[in-house]
Amino acid sequence: MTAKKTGASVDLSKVHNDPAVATFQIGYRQYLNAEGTLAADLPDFATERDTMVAMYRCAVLTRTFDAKAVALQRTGKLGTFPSSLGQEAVSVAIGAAMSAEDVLLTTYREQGAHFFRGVTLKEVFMFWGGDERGCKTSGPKDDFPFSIPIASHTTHAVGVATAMKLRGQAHVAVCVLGDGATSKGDFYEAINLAGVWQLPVVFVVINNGWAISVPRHKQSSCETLAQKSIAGGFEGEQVDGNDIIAVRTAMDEALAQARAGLGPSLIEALTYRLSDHTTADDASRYRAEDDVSARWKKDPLVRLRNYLVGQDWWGKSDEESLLGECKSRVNEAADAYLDTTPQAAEAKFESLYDDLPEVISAQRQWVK
Amino acid sequence: MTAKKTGASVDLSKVHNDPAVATFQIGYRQYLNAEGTLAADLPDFATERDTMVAMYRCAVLTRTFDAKAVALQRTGKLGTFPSSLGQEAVSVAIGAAMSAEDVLLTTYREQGAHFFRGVTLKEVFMFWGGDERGCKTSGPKDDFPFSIPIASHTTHAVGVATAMKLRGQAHVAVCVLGDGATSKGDFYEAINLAGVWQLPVVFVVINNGWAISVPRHKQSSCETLAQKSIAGGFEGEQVDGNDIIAVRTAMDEALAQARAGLGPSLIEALTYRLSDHTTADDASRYRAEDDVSARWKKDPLVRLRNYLVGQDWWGKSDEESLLGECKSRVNEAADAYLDTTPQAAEAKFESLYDDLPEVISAQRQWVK
Amino acid sequence: MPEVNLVGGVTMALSRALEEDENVVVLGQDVGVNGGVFRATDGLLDLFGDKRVLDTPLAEGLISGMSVGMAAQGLRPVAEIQFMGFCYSAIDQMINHASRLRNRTRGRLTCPMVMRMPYGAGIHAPEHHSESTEALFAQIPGLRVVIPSSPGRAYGLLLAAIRDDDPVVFLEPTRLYRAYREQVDDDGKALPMDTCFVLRQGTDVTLVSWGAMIKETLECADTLALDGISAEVIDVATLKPFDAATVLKSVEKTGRCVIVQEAPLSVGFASEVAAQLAEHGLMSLLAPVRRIAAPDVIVPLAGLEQNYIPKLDRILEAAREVVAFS
Amino acid sequence: MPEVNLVGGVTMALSRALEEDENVVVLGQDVGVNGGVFRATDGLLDLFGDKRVLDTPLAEGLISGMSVGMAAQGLRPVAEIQFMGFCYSAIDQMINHASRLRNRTRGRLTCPMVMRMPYGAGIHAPEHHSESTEALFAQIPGLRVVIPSSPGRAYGLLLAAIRDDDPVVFLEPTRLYRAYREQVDDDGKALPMDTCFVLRQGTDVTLVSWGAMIKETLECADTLALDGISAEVIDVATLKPFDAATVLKSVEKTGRCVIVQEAPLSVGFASEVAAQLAEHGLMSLLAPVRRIAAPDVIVPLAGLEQNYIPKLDRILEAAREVVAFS
Ligand SMILES: Cc1ncc(C[n+]2csc(CCOP(=O)(O)OP(=O)(O)O)c2C)c(N)n1
Ligand SMILES: Cc1ncc(C[n+]2csc(CCOP(=O)(O)OP(=O)(O)O)c2C)c(N)n1
Ligand SMILES: [Mg+2]
Ligand SMILES: [Mg+2]
Repeated sequence: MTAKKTGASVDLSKVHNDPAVATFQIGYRQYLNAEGTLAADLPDFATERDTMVAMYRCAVLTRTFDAKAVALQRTGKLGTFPSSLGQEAVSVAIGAAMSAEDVLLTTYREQGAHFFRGVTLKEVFMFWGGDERGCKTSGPKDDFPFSIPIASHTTHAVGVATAMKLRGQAHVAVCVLGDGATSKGDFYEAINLAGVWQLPVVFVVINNGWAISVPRHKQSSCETLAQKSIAGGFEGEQVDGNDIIAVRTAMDEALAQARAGLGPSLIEALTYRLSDHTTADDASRYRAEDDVSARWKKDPLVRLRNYLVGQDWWGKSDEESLLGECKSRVNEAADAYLDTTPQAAEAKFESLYDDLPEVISAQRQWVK
Repeated sequence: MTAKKTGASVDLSKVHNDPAVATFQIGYRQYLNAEGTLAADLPDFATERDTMVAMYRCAVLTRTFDAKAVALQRTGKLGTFPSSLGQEAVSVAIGAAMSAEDVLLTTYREQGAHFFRGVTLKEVFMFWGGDERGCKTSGPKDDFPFSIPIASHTTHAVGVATAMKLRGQAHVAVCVLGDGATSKGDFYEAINLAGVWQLPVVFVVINNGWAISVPRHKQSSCETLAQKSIAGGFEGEQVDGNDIIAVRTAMDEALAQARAGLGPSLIEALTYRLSDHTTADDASRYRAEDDVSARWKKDPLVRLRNYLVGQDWWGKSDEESLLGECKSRVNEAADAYLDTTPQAAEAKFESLYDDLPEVISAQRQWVK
Repeated sequence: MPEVNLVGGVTMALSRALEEDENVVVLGQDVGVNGGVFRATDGLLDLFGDKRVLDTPLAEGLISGMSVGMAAQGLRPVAEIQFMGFCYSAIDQMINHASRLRNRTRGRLTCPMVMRMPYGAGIHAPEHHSESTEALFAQIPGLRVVIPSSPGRAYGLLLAAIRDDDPVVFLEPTRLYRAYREQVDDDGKALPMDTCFVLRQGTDVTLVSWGAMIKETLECADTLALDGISAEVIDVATLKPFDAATVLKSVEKTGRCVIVQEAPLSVGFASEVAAQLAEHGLMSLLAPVRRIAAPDVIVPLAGLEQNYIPKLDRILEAAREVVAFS
Repeated sequence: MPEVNLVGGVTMALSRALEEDENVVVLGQDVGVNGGVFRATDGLLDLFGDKRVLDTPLAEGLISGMSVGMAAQGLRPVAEIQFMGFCYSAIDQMINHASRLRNRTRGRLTCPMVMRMPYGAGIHAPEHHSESTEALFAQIPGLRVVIPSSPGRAYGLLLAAIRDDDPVVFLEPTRLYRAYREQVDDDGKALPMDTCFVLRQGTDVTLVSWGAMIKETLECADTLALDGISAEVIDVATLKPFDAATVLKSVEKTGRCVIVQEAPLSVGFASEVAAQLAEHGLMSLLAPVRRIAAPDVIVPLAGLEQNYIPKLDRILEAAREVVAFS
């Protein structure tokens, strides 16, 4: 099905007695562009070494984890795994901007954000290794587990935000979804409620260009995904998702707005999925290698490292020791995961109900 | 839950390096205002007596039917009925603008559009009287029956439009829904597809101010419902839904655009539900009588009649004979409906499958 | 003691729950100033205010999904879906999230929510307003499915559902909403959600039903009594988890069983009851089990609905047949 | 004759249907250039072009709803849902519209659509990728529900489903997709959708199953044969409408029945099979009916799924028990 306009000539000049009962515009935010030069004045946090280095460290950790997870899957030691290669900046910036009392709700690709919030590497390995205990995470206790059914967590987010608002708490629900997820009705039902109840919620659409094999332009004809927020009655903006400063600033502002009772925001972060969709996917079936290599030039980690180096905060030895540290942390976690005693067969009956009905408990013998 | 922004002071000035990667505006269209004066130059069809009178006749017929249906329900001779009192202009204009080959998909309140397209009064009585034969209508054969589950017909509409486009037909699917329906995910999934496949479909949101007891402003914080189209990547506009000329012009243009292969449109028609939600509802529980009486001043029928009279196309005797004619047509249809032999109990087994499975057919004896 | 009908029992339980636990929140379409389309939430907004009684936009998927979010935060959302015919867009959340939030997080997050909805035919309502698809939910692990069939059980079971720490689908038979009144003490006492209720003791035949069909089932027992046939009547009440033991015990005594359901025959809950008998009660059975259900057709519009709902005489005939069987 | 596996049988049927009827249109997520996540539509875009094979946006409710619209226009949409765990947002359209479009318009509009989806556990996939909720659909009047369990039946039944003038839910057992190959003639012959398939004749016990569990069921029959026990194996194949007669006839002969299902026990399709026996086969039964099913728990993540799927030894034990029963 082609989306091209095929029409012949037809007079479409419209009478608009009032040409603008409502007007909207979508902005774009970038500080560090792909060339590493500054596109705008920097926010305060970007001048703080610790803040910036902490994010970089987590981004590198995420990438290291990622490579290990893919390797484990290839050798049959992990289930299907969704790599976040190339998207680390946006994920980490989200995690870094949030407070512990905020609640994070994501799809499956946001390892970076969860790591920053204290979820352990081992837990994430366990989840993708097929063990529910991986979702009993060490991060903030109310964060939601990875949500696999696309966009279904968006309504949870507004439910969480409703609870926060009813209690008068200055906490925020942060809901992270993909470009593909913006096609699903749940997302719109959620943003519409967020708007009408002025809920403390931030939606971050990570536009990585693909939903499995479907490219962004076949998912929607919208010029931007940020403009989806207009259907919810609130503002959206686009940011360079490979520019960690842009994402973090946008998050900081959105969180402040929500905490102040001034309602929801939507941030579209433009990035690129450098990997296959998951280890079960073969992206070469549907996208050209050239497109991908061009995107490597915008690698968010390189851009951030260059910035750190430019500020004289980071050198070769820092880099080497970080890589070594990440590698050993990841390897240790992988070993710990592989060494974990598998769940007992009966674990299926645990945590099913607060009070397991007798008739179900009697079925334990079937799995002995 | 209050939607008021409750925040204290917080600096929300945002850095927008590019303040406008996308801009949008929503226009408003009106020709005949409530005072009956012209707000803009008239389109051609408005200068054609026959066109205008035909719409007026159908609008009056619809209102006459409406009153009878409510009366029948009150005396136990009809099931729950949703009156379209005060919304006749938009409904009739939709029906009048379409060609026979176009396909109409509506919720339950669009009697006017269906009447204009040839559905009989008796058929609509039958449907609300609880008889499926009322959906085997005499109108264009591909029109959909009234759809009760809110917004669920919006995806049918894009399916119909997909079929038209795949076949290269210059036909259009017209999907009519309410303000409440814009909160449901189906609607957005449909408009998103319409945009990305540039489908020949027109969405008309009849904003009558209420979804049962929920007022428009509690349904969404959007300034307009027309702007919902921005999430689908195409244009929307607001029209005065009590101005039949405005609705009809907007429809004409939207249909022409779709026929020309130039994609979908969304029209928000502003009107008001003068009646209860249905005969099962008591609107006095949730809205003030004053609000309603103020709205009577904008009655679309009066406005249209004044216009006809002003053009010297219509006089007292025309009005009297029309009222008489409508009354007798409606009464005849009501009698025919009341006289219809009820469906046989076994009708439940008819039209269930093309080829009724033997095991189900055997259950006929249960309803003997 | 107040005399209430079934919908009154629901309102009384909601009011009590809102009062006793500040985490209870009622939400749904038109539940506020309008008091719900069946008036089940009538007066609650006035009593408890708009932070406890929330009118939502028109979106069932949202209502169920946001309830999951609220519940994970420790609230106890009691969501109303206006009619069962509109619950299908809420099913994704019930199956994929509500039912499994506790399990997939090994108890870190829980989902104490109730999804209430009117169900069943017989009130001359429009299309899609007469569904009985309780079996959809009764097969989902992690949920509880509860159906009251009297004002008192509406009160006691709804209190139990709201206090329960897991998600409960609570189906209210519209046909019984205003069918009759009975005295119900607003004593805050919940009824158990893991047991069938034996409404009448009997020795000759076991009649099993739930929801609105309890009426015809009781009438059947009355009529049989005139012939000297003693029928035991069991209201399943909680379909998930199903207390099959009570049914099996009864059939041990009677040897005969008729199951009455309003839903179409195939793959309904009656099939589960019959299956339990085929599996665990075979040696007790002195006659074939009979399921009396609607035919496997679309619920008709109002014109034919009375004839769609299983009629007393079909139940009677089946009961007489199994009693006569030898 | 080509040797194909089950997914190959699906592809072959799709290709044949697209070729023989220009109204057939394949749609879904990633069905185009990617050929579907399981490659069921591999190559079809190249063969038939982008007006016959449509990649849709990511929205299952849309996919089912637009299929209704397309079908009402005389097309024959064959929609793919990527995994059964994602079909729940498509259920509203299947229940409220697809199943009843013909009925509510007294035949004016019809809905010849197929909704295909992979289902079942055992492929080590992530959460929500291992569902067996066939009973959800099998209870809905107006639908047909079909499950092939071999490459040949995938081919023949899918052709029948696409040619049928009513909506069909077509469930493909992922565990069998690439389990083995067999020769399937691409002769365009459809198989009947109103009958069970007797895969093996036997006299001592009737084993009833469908979908992926057919494998273990056949293995059970093989193993029993070593002990001299002759098992009849029935593949239900079409769950709606259910050809109970074939099962009843078999049990008339064997007097004993074990039903094997992958889904959790309660209110699954096995309950319907057992109920039919309790109602119409009681006099034939020489032993209690046994249902072998998964427990009533959430499908576990991959770590425990092998142990969740009913194991051969449970089936064997049940079969031996009923055969020994006297
Ligand atoms: C409701 C639903 N439908 C289909 C799928 C299968 N699926 C998994 S990921 C995916 C694409 C998601 O794309 P996007 O939202 O852009 O996220 P990304 O994978 O790019 O991070 C699909 C279709 C799913 N998980 N959930
Ligand atoms: C999915 C769904 N949920 C709930 C209902 C019950 N209901 C019937 S009409 C209505 C309000 C619809 O409002 P709107 O879309 O504005 O249309 P209007 O009635 O004003 O014409 C509701 C909630 C329904 N029919 N469908
Ligand atoms: Mg993406
Ligand atoms: Mg409205």
